[in-house]
Amino acid sequence: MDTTDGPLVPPQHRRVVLGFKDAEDLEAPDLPTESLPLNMGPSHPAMHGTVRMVLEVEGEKISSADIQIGYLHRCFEKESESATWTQVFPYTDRLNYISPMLNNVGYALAVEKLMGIADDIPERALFIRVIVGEVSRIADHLTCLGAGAMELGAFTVFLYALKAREWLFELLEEVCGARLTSTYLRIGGVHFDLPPEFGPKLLDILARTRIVMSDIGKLLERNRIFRDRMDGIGIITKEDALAYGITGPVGRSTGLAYDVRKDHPYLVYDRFDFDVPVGSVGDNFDRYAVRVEEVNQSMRILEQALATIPAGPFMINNPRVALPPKSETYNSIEAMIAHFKIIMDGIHVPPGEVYSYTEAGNGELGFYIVSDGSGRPWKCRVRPPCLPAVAVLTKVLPGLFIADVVPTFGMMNMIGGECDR
Amino acid sequence: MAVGVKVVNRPGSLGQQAYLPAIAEGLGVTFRHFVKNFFGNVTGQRKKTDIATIEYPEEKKAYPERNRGLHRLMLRDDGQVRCVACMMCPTVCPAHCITIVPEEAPDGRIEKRPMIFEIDELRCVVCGLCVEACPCDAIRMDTLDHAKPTYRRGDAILDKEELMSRGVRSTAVQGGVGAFWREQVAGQPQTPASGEVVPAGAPHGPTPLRDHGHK
Amino acid sequence: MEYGSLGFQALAATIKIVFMILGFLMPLASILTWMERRESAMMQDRLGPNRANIGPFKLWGITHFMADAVKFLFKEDFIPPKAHKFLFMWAPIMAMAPALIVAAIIPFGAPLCWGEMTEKVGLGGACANPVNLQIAQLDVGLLFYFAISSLAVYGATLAGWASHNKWAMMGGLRATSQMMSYEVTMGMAVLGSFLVYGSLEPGAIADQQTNIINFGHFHSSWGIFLQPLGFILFLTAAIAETKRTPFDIPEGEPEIIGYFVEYSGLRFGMFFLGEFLEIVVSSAIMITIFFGGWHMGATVDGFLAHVPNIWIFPKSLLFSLLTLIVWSIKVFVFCGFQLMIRWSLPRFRSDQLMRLGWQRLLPISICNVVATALVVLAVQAW
Amino acid sequence: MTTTPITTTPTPPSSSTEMVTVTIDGKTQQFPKGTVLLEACNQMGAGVPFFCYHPGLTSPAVCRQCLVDVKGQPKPVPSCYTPVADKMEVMTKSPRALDVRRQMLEFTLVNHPIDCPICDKAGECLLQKHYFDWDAKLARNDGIKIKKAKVVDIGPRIVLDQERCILCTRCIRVCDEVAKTHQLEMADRGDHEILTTAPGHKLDNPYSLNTVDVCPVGALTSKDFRFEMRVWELYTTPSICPGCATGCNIEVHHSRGKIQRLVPRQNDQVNEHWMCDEGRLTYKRVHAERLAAPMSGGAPVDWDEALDDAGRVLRAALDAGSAGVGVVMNAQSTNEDLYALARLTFDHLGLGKAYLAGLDQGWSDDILVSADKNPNTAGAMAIGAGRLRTLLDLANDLKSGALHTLLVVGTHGVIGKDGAAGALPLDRLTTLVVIGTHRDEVSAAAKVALPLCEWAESDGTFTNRLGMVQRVRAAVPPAGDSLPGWEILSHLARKLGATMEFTEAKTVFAEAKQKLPFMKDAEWGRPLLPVQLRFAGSRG
Repeated sequence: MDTTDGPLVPPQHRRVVLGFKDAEDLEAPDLPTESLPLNMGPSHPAMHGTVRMVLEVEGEKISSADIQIGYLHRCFEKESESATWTQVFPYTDRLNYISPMLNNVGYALAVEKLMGIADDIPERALFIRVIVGEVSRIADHLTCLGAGAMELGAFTVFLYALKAREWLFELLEEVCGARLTSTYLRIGGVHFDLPPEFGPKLLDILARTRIVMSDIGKLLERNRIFRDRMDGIGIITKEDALAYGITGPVGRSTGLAYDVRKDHPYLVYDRFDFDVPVGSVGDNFDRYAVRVEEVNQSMRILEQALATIPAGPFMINNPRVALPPKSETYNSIEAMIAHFKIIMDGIHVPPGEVYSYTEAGNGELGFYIVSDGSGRPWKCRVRPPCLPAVAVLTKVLPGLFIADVVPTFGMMNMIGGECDR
Repeated sequence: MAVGVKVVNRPGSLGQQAYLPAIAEGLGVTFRHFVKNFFGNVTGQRKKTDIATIEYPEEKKAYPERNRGLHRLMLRDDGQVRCVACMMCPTVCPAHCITIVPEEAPDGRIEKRPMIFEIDELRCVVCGLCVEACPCDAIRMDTLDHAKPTYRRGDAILDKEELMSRGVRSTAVQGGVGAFWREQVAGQPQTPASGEVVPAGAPHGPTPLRDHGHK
Repeated sequence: MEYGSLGFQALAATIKIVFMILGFLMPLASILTWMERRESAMMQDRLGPNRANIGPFKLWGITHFMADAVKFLFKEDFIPPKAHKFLFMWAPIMAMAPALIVAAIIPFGAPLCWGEMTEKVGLGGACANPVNLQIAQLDVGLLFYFAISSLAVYGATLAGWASHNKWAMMGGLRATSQMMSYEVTMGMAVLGSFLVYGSLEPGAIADQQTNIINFGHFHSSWGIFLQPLGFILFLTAAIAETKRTPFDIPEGEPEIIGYFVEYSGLRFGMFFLGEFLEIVVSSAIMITIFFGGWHMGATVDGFLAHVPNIWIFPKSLLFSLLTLIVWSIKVFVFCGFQLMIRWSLPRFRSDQLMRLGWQRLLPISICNVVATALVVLAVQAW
Repeated sequence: MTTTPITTTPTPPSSSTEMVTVTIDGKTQQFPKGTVLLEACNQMGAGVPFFCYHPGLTSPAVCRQCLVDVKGQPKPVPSCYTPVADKMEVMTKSPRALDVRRQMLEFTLVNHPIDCPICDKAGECLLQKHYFDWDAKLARNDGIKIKKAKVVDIGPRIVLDQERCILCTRCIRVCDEVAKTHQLEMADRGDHEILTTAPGHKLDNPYSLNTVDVCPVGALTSKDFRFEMRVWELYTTPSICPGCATGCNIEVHHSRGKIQRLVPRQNDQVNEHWMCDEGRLTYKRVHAERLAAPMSGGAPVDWDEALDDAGRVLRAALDAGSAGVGVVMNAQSTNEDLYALARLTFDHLGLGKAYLAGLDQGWSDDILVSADKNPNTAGAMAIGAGRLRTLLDLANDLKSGALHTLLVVGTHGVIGKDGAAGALPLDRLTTLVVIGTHRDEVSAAAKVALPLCEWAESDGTFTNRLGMVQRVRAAVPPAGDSLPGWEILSHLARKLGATMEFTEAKTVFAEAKQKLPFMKDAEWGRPLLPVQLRFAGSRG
């Protein structure tokens, strides 16, 4: 490789694909170019979730990037401080609004850990949480893959992915009553049992989703145009991933085999056979491929979970946590009192603090919760999994083209609701 | 069980370098969909196609049974509102969209009832916590309908009469019936008493008993 | 009116222009705007727009383009305050006009046998007084096409520059470089065909392709078989010229939105329609060079030539109409094919596009020309 | 919160009393001899439940909810009735104690109606609290509950629900021991036992609403508060009752800027656990007929204009002759407002004519109610330091024409309840400037009327009849544009060429504390945010 490229392009961003040199090698290095400040977003087609990128470009090449988040700040953490522990669930739905179930799971586990009732949750509830969580994960990845492809012009892939996502959402609607804003989990279990015929329906949907995934693969995976846009673009090194705290598919694409489900198993993930996909290069294609493979692995988990889900209760048998059955509430003063106490004063969470973390669609979703024993969170801090991935863009983008912002940002899968909270 | 680590595949070949084979493969996929959908659509056999969208106003997807939709207020046997203005729902509502002003009912049997019961459907986040919190089976979201768009914001605030107009008589056995209610609950009819007018599509009977599956 | 007189030619040309623009190009381009959405919908498992109707006549929503037109007409025509007003208004016209102009050289049916309409059909133009169904029979032929269509770049460039918007500017620059680059390949791609057919005139090129494929007289086969590589190159370059996916770099909706980002209403509609006009025209050119124009092989042509005189329609006119229909169907199918490509592929990056154009397509097209030249030389020598 | 006695105070239990050593749940602690075991347990954090026990009342030990195991005793003992003894070993959470308490609770609940949705007590109900804390088991029976009378009107301010009553007799003891009248009784036996009024009586004593406070369930509810609000949604702010010179410590319960009720707050030196019914209704005036916007010449104007006008007319009056300018202070005002007014009147303007207004004298008893219906007469007198004259003097000065200009700060009682309009001939004045809370005759007659915060809307202190300086806290936002008195007076002082650099009530208080001997031991207290009752733990 020649040495004429300027200092703007760090070596790791240069690439050689089957002998063809990258464009920067072909450019005359000495031509003076006036740099142009360019505001990409917050209202821009590729900036899903409203983020603003202040780019300094020379021609089409980015020389510096400043990523400014906060355009979707909705005071989740502050809002939580004036809500009972149960009332926070609807707020968590709106963190990563593609996979609200996973947020529900993360929050519920955090509160249960703080209450020390994690071991009392019935098996069936744990399995249900795994199942709805993995369904949401597939939906999340489908959205990311589809949107990423759409932003590269492959609109058809987007609609195929969304079609499959819709099946999953409709299935979730049958479970919890809403496609997106699920509010399905409760502290101590889940709100409803799985509906009848859930298993066969899910298996049918998984089979159809596999066809969709194969169609998407045929449209993209070997397509030179797509590969050129993804291969070697936006490379994140393993060291950077560690330094920035990047987890999830983005972190795994760098070869970092960290998955909370594997390294710190929660719920019943230690009972399933599945692989954690990792990438080898850390570029956009690895992120794409890791997500595709995770969809497959989630399907494996789902099949195992459906096969082994036990019968039984789906809510904890603790009258100070679970609302009593409606028939009891209507007809006995004891249950009525319990019902009132849980709703007006909130579930009693003993004073203390806890950090609980789960694997959400974008990586490690952490909840740092402090309780002062008053019936509502004293502090409910979220570690948004996509924030580090967005942060690293400042380092990744310089040297790339404006057009590369789109797939790189798309594969980071920033979700404004989660990133800005 | 085993959790493995798998390095993802990066398919690459000479054919890929030449653009055309993969493009042809992709075109094949879209063409297959096109042919299937086109002929299915032309011959009117949409069921056999992959088409995922529907012609909305004429054709509607049925919401699942648990769908959380527009609110309604259930009625007593005498047609009065079942709500006793206990304020559980405004308390639990994370969006503060329910406004209730209670009043003393002239009928000493109920004592308390809502004078004003308003739900601002624009504020509502459709979380369903109000239904869960209702100790009287008074508020429900099982209309299998959604909040209608309005021209003015004020029109999205549903008042008591409107909420009651969607309601049906709840047959849930409730406090005050007293003796041996457990037997009554067990033998409760899941369909309304004959002759009762139930709007088409509206589910009836008591709220599904959330017994958590405990035996 | 006497055949061949100036008045006759003027009248014939006027009728042909009116037919071509109002009877064919505009309706087809308009319908393509609907078809693109419907076809992409079918590819994408959607229903697509099917609701536009005139009273009870719904016709799968085919009147959608009218709804579009009404919408464009009534939308606010916004001109950015700092835009260059004149160029801003001029650019959409510059984008649309070339496509209409180049349609002049396209032969769209068998010639009429003026004076012997009831006796002869214009198969191969073997008449005493043929009236070619081609607006202008120019000797420079396809060079006219290249000359005029390269003007279309001004539309995009001026739009980008006049909008006073960084994104539009980038779009304009991208459009300029892209269209300039691919014109070279485009010209090189058909050079082989010129060698094979020995003519630049589209009508003449089409008339030589009397057979779909004929191994006996291989040179009378469709151009696709004589110049397969040339066709692929031309198709690629033609799509690049129309600035559609995978070559929609100047637009690139999620990246820079494109040179028409500031346009709205009817002006945007002109860009929009211009794009579809370009599809129609480039399809027609491709049909003419590579798919025999209005010819459908000797068998079909011969069969069609047996039309009788029906009522007041002479057989020559009927035959021309039938060939016109054949040609229309071919154009339509090709348009559909281009739409299908657009909805299946992702988009290049600007530098990759340039590399493809200059480093891949141009060398290949030169090789194609050289190889064709050698073969033609060898055949002639033999 | 400060309670600084100047005069006599009840002697607190001195530390010299004999101590006994008690072991409760394994922890040993010393208590003064005679301490009730229940108090001792709960001081140790055992949280022993109780219904019938009330620290301000005698203990009949009827509810059996506070049973604890005492080593050496054959049966669990009611801790509310047992004094601590030396070397006592108490197990509040032994299986037997827990079990008997749970059984007693179950008995209590057997006939309790399923009334939480319509019961005003829900949210601060001891029955709810104890059941949820100590039992939380589902019902074991579904039999017929005994029916009793539901809405029984037993007095002008109280409604009784006999079904909800758990027969703890707290209310009977409140009447007997606090109000010193016997108006409530138990009747019948067994599960048909009910609470009822004594023959020939209504529950109409002036302390009757205390029965609602002490009722552990919703058997007795206040007609005034009935169905107005759910208690768990209320916010609470500690304050002082403005009803009379006693200065009962209260909690202001309010929601969405509106006061819903006043309840007593324990202060053993003033009101113990109680307050009178009359005092509870003083909140009504905060939301009635308020002067919401500054008025100048009878028309609402904005503050700047109103202050300009007020400054101009007062300046003109002062220039015309400051001997004819008078100031009316009010015993309803806080010490801070009075101090600021005194500074302006005496120090800056050097006026000689100051009068003290206030509500008329009323009835009194030797329990809590004082005849002086103003909360801050003592403070006003101390701040006035002998320079204040009476309303009678004011009337005479007006009639004699000695006054041509009057500045009234606080209009309560300026025109007495029975006073005819002619008693105070305000029409003799050329200039009347009023800083007042309500739309009344005085503010209507004013050239410039400036809206003043009511007691529940501003921070400050009241000095009660014992000389205790007690803190009043702003609970609800001011009505309309009204401002605290010290702030209005600061602005007005600036218009009149004087400077009073007061930025918040606390700075007024700090200066007054330095200048005024009676306030020297007073404390301002910590800033408090209102707490919603649902998150404040059940009041019970």
